[in-house]
Amino acid sequence: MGVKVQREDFDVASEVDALASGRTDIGAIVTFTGRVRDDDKGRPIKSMTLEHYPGMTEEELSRIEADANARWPLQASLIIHRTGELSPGDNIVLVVTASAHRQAALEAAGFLMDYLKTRAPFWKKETGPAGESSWVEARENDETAATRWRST
Amino acid sequence: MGVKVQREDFDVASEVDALASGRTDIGAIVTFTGRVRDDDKGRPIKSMTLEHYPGMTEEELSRIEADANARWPLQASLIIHRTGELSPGDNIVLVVTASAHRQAALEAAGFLMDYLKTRAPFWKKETGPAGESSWVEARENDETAATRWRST
Amino acid sequence: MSSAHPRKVKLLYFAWVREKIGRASEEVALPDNVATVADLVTWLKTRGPEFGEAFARADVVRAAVDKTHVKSDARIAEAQEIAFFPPVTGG
Amino acid sequence: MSSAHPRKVKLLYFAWVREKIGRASEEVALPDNVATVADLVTWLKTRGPEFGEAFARADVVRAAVDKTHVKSDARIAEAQEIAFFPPVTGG
Repeated sequence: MGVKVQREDFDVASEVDALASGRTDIGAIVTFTGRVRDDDKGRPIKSMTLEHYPGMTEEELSRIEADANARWPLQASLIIHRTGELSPGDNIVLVVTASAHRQAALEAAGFLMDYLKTRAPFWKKETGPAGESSWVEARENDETAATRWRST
Repeated sequence: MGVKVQREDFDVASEVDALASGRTDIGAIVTFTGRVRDDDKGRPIKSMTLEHYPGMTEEELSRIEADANARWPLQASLIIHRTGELSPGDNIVLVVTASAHRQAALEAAGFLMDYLKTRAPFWKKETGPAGESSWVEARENDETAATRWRST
Repeated sequence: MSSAHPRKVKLLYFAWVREKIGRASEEVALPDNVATVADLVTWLKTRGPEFGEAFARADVVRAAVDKTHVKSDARIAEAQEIAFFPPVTGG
Repeated sequence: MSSAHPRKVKLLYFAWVREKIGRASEEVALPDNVATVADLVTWLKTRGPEFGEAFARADVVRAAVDKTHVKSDARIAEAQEIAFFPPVTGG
């Protein structure tokens, strides 16, 4: 289990190795990598800046991760979220879940992403090719996605 | 899109790089890695042998992959399944999905695994520490998991 | 159809079906009265006790005709290759 | 509670809330009649037009008390740090 908030890029392979290498009790490993796209609903994106709430971010990510570990039998889990200025193609977020069985790993990864999108204090600002920038609006979809875990 | 059936191990990082590197239209990449565990419901496992149906395996995996691509807008997808004798901790299967949005990538990865588990012609034989071996029985759960995609 | 031109078909067996039958594949000439996969199983069981054992739980054994999953009422028609195997357990 | 001991609290602003208010943080002495987060917003809006603009859509702005998400009826009590921000958009 672990949570990291960092400006630097991450390497998915070495993160997975660090938590699963040499272990023979893990049957399923899921990684979710979120990346900056070059457009947002048709609007071209030159760069994206991620602001966050230092201190609360780490606490909230730890709460979300603990929540996932309480709901599913996970052998390992990891959340890494980047901050600062990023370009299209750059990594933003990594979620890794490992379990004995595939459904736990897949569901926990979906849960972590849904909760991360609706509870972790990050804000994205997009800058277009002419330098104009705007804050990304929260998607209704993300709230809906997160609510599906409440009744389970 | 791609399907590989091979004895050799795979490297998740280089497979993901091959399909996503340099692309700025991908917002979400999901990898699912299935590995050999050292026990199956309390029975210790020394090795696992994967038999398959050459020819049909590739066709079926391609059908499953085409099915996922028809259901979700995927920018890229990949299935690699190993055959032959494997040891605990070894990789068995890799599924990679890439999409503009996270839900498509996550759902498609779950779908691919569910269908792979119930349709791809692979059979696992487990060998215990004393050399005794037995064919793994299909899990009722896997059939149930696959049926959930039929109504959607 | 005339039995002067018996249909030849390749049979493949996998996993414990292969082990019980004792071979991985064979080519057989199908009798005229074998129209469906279920007919084929019925006929195979007359060929020896190893088939009786392999198909003892006939509802468990799955079939593919020309590399496509089928149910037991599927017609064989001009199939080249028919495979029998337990429920799959890959992934 | 006596106003001889005004409660000091650190306020933090993020994203467009920060931009509209024109600063990232400040320390304020809370009036006695500020009991909840909603009370705090009402009071902040009396401090200048920048707060009026930041909280124009008060139902959109979210709050955290001591690094925990809260609703606007949450009591402030002995909070050290209260943050205001738009709905989060990470991930």
